[in-house]
Amino acid sequence: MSEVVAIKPHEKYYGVYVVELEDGSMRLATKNLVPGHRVYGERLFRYENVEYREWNMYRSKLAGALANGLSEQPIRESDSILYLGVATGTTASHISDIIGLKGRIYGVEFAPRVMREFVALADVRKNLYPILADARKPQLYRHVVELVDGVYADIAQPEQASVVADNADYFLKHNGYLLLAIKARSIDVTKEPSEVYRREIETLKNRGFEIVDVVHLEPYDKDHAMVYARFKR
Amino acid sequence: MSEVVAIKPHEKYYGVYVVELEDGSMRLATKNLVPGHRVYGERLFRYENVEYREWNMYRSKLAGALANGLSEQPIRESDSILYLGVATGTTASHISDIIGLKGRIYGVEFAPRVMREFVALADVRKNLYPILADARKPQLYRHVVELVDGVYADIAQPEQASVVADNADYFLKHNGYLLLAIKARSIDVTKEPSEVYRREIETLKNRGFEIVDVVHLEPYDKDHAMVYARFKR
Amino acid sequence: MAAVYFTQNVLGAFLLDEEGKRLAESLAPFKTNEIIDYLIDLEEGKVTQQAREVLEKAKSMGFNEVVVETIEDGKIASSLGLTPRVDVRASVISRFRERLQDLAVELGLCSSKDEFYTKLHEISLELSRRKLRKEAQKRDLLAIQAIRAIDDIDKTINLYVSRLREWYSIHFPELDELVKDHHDYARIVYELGDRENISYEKLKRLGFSEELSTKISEASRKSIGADLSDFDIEYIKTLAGIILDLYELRETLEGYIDAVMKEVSPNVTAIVGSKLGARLLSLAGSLENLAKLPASTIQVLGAEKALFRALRTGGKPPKHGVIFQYPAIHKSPRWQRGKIARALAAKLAIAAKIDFYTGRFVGDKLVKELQERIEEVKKLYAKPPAKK
Amino acid sequence: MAAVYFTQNVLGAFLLDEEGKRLAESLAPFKTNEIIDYLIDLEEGKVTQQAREVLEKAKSMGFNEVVVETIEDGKIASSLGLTPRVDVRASVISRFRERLQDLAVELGLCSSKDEFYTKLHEISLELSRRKLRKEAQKRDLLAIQAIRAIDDIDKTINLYVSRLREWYSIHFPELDELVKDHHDYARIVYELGDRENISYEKLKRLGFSEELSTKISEASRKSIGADLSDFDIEYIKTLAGIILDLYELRETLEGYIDAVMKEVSPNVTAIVGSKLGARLLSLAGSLENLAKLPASTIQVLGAEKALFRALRTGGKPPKHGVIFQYPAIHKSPRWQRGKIARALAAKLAIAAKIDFYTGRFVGDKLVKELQERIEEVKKLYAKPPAKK
Repeated sequence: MSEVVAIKPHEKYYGVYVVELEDGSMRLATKNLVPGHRVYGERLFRYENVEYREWNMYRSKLAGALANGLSEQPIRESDSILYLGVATGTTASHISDIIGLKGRIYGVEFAPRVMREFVALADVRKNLYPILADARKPQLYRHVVELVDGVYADIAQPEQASVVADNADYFLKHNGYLLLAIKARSIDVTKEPSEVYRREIETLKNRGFEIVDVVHLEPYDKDHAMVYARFKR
Repeated sequence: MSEVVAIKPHEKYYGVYVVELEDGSMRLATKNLVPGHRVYGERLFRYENVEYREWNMYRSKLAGALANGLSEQPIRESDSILYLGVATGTTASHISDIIGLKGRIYGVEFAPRVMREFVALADVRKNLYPILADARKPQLYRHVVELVDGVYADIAQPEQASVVADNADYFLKHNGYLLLAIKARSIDVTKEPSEVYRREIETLKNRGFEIVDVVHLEPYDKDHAMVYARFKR
Repeated sequence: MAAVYFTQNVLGAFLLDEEGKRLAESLAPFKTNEIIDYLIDLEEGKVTQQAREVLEKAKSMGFNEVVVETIEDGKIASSLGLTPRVDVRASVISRFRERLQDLAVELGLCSSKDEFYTKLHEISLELSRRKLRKEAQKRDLLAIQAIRAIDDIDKTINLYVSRLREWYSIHFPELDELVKDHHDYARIVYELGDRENISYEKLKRLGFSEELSTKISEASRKSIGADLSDFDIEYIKTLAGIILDLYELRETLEGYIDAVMKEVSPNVTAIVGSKLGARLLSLAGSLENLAKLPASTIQVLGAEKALFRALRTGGKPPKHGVIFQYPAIHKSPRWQRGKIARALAAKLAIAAKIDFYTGRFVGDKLVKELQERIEEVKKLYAKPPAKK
Repeated sequence: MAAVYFTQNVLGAFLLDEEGKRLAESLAPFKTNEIIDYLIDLEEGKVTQQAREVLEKAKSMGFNEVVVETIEDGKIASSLGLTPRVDVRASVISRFRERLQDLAVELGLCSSKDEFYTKLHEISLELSRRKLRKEAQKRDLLAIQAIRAIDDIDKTINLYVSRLREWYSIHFPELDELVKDHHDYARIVYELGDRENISYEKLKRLGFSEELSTKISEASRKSIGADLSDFDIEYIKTLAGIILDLYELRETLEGYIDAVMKEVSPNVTAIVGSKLGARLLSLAGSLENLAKLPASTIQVLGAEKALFRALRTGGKPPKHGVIFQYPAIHKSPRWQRGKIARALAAKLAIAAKIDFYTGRFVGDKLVKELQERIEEVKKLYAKPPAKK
């Protein structure tokens, strides 16, 4: 394994670090909130007494979106976030690193087989709040979720824009941000990705979102794009 | 670990392959003569039913020289080579891959602690011939070495050019090639590397070598340069 | 008449005016064991006592119509004779939600916002586990296999470390005496290898004390062991490496047992921790078996040999089996142990039954009661009994 | 008078004219055991019989002066009454060196160039090992530790695989019966994990037979085992992973034992292989101990229990200890075994002594003699002895 040459804050993205390796390659990373613990087998780097976790672009769509030049990384320290489709927490763990112990991620996941792993992760990372529920029915978890600064969604369902908007109506602050990974082909296999994006983005606009940026995730992920938007109540 | 995208013969260097990984990075490699066996913990790649071994530029000076654009890679299939200072056989194993089972490497090494490992390697790679001896005394192993196509030398000693020339007198064919890793600072710490190179190269010229190319090995190795020469008897 | 808003959340049921001022409220029981039941009722759309109180109040205040966020809340309102109006984006309610953490402090449910979030975190974990429990298939058996794997690892680590000590002693015999801890020994061999590579600085960097680092590095310089090739050392290091892997696997499995036990048997785990809890399951064979055992049997689980011997010979039966590992037992004076063991076994019997039949979390309460009984034993039997 | 050239190499000593034509030659003994001694003599500058013969011939042919490549050869020439002229770059000799492999065939030492190189490879290995042997410190003890580590691993792999089988059977109980081989079982769990992930194609890709792949994939579809979370499966896979690591370590150590034994005890290794050789060292405690044991004791090494029982009870002593693992013993009919064991033990006693005292390689010879004796036994005692 190549050694670390240097680790610096990313010039453009808040809370993200760039690891320079001896072999000349660069990696994205976040500061590890729980030093010594890996979440999904990612590499750990120590530099000047701080531990960082590699943020793998092939495993996390948000990292892929940043690598592809998303206009901004909107998540800040202490933010509260509603994460729809949190799965085992790969991406959530990096957001957890960024928001720190004063922030919160409400992680919604419907599949028990997957949720189990996220519960174990949340037992260690105190800023993760697991919610075993269906993201299409926000009314069923409205009792435990606060009003949040941002929504992150990665749900492979038809009408994902509507699902996200329904959640935003309940939980997202005015001017709050949305990061939405659209799995284009799972919505309608007969149409070209570009059309699908357009339709979903149309829905978002109709429901109060202002689109800030959209980036495709190739080559890290062939079927997805990341939408970054702001919510106007 | 990133997956292999493609493996192709190097456009410039004989017997060398370029591995393209999913994360966009490139690696040098050679075809593994003994599939399934690692020599120094290097990565193995399978592609189209052939196994390749990563040729690490930080571990092998020859790989470093190629990565830095040496004018030619002179080693050919079936060549016989005298390797002075073969150590545990990291570089020799890749040359062994290139020359194949019809070639031979006479590996000279003086340190028993190191030679032991090379003997174990030679037990598996049938084209490696271990010689536990002092490279400064070629007369002591002249009985077992044939006339060779090339000499590879990586001996950290003063007067390395003379040592190499003494060996060439006994064993190197007319027009045979020399690859010499000069560890500049180990020869004379008080002088600038460039001067040391010049003096050693002068010795080589006086002893019948025509210099073809010299490349520095930075950043892979900070103290060495690789000299490529041809011998005229 | 002005509109009035009805909403429910983790803190309770609330009636708000158009300014967001609270007109009426009925608080939820803000303790882990009870609030989970409350939240499950909410999720299932049941009419909680809290909702009933607040909506009755609304009626008594003369309101006929209430604004709600969801159809579910609407149904509750109409079942109590009010006319609901559903407004998903009701800004009064979303502004109220924004102040949840402040409100928790204001209402005296928590002493600070941080405490509120810590509590909410705990609640979200336990609520998820409760729901997962329904999906769990034979997870008690998984915990049992994992704890047995840990026992297997413990056995073999000893075997491997003895081999490593014998092997590496050819090279550096003095280390065997100097480093008694098996894990430390394996780390030194794996990280440093050749004796010549051992130095005070490197040992310090590995976290050893100044004294030990000095002793080891001095011993390495004066060692009477054989010089070995790097080649030979490499293989000794490989063995040391797999020993370290086994230590790591052991730790990983402990974390796993913790996760499984908190889900499958939260009350037993609350009382004795996940590892001892898993051992009890392992001895009983399953959670179902443990739930069906009387306290007296739980008390001696793992001491079967001693028990059978006592039955055969008519001698004294054992006072405790594996629960001896519970600190309050083995750290107490001998004459208190039997009594504490009986109290612990009694609580464990209750805990196992609740875990198996209902899955509700009442661990806080059980632990508190057990602590009280232990303190009582320590007070009542502070002195050893007079010899007969 | 024209110049005449004298040179020595792995093939022997040669006298050449200016054209490179051979005027005289005396060949080296081209067998591994003897040529090593010859090459060591050359390296040490000793006057070999071959050099003497060729140089005497030169004198008898009337030459007073010979051209040589090295000062060392010059000394030899002058010690035999000739006047040497040293020319390091003598092209006659370097052209002669170029043809070494052809010459080996020409002289009938080898049947082909390939055979020459194979032989030279063998020689270079053995020569290096012989020199390394002098540097070896307690390497016999290292081989002993490595073989004991293999035994430790074998013991624990069984323990771990039993645990793995029990654990994974919660999920896929049918696999336990279908895959009896421990390594295969661990590979399936590690590579495929969840039963739903098991398919005919994937099993085939892992190298299983069509029949077994069909059986396993069908069983996985109909399994009565519990559905488990990926989370749970992950931990079972971790245990399977460490089992595979142990298998790999075992293989690595076998390679290591091979390398060490070939250096430390080449003759014993030539006869019984490196693993059984290491076991003999392990039982004796060291190469020195083994070298000092009489053949009769070597014959029953590892059967101490049976031997002591025989001594105590006056019963029959055992015919063989660990050397029973030697194929020619356990594959032979019962009545031949004692005789083969005695012959083998006798050769091992000699081999161990040579390994310890001289380190010369005479393995080829010992193996040949042993084979002959075994064939003799098989011929002489082809039929079982008549019952008394």
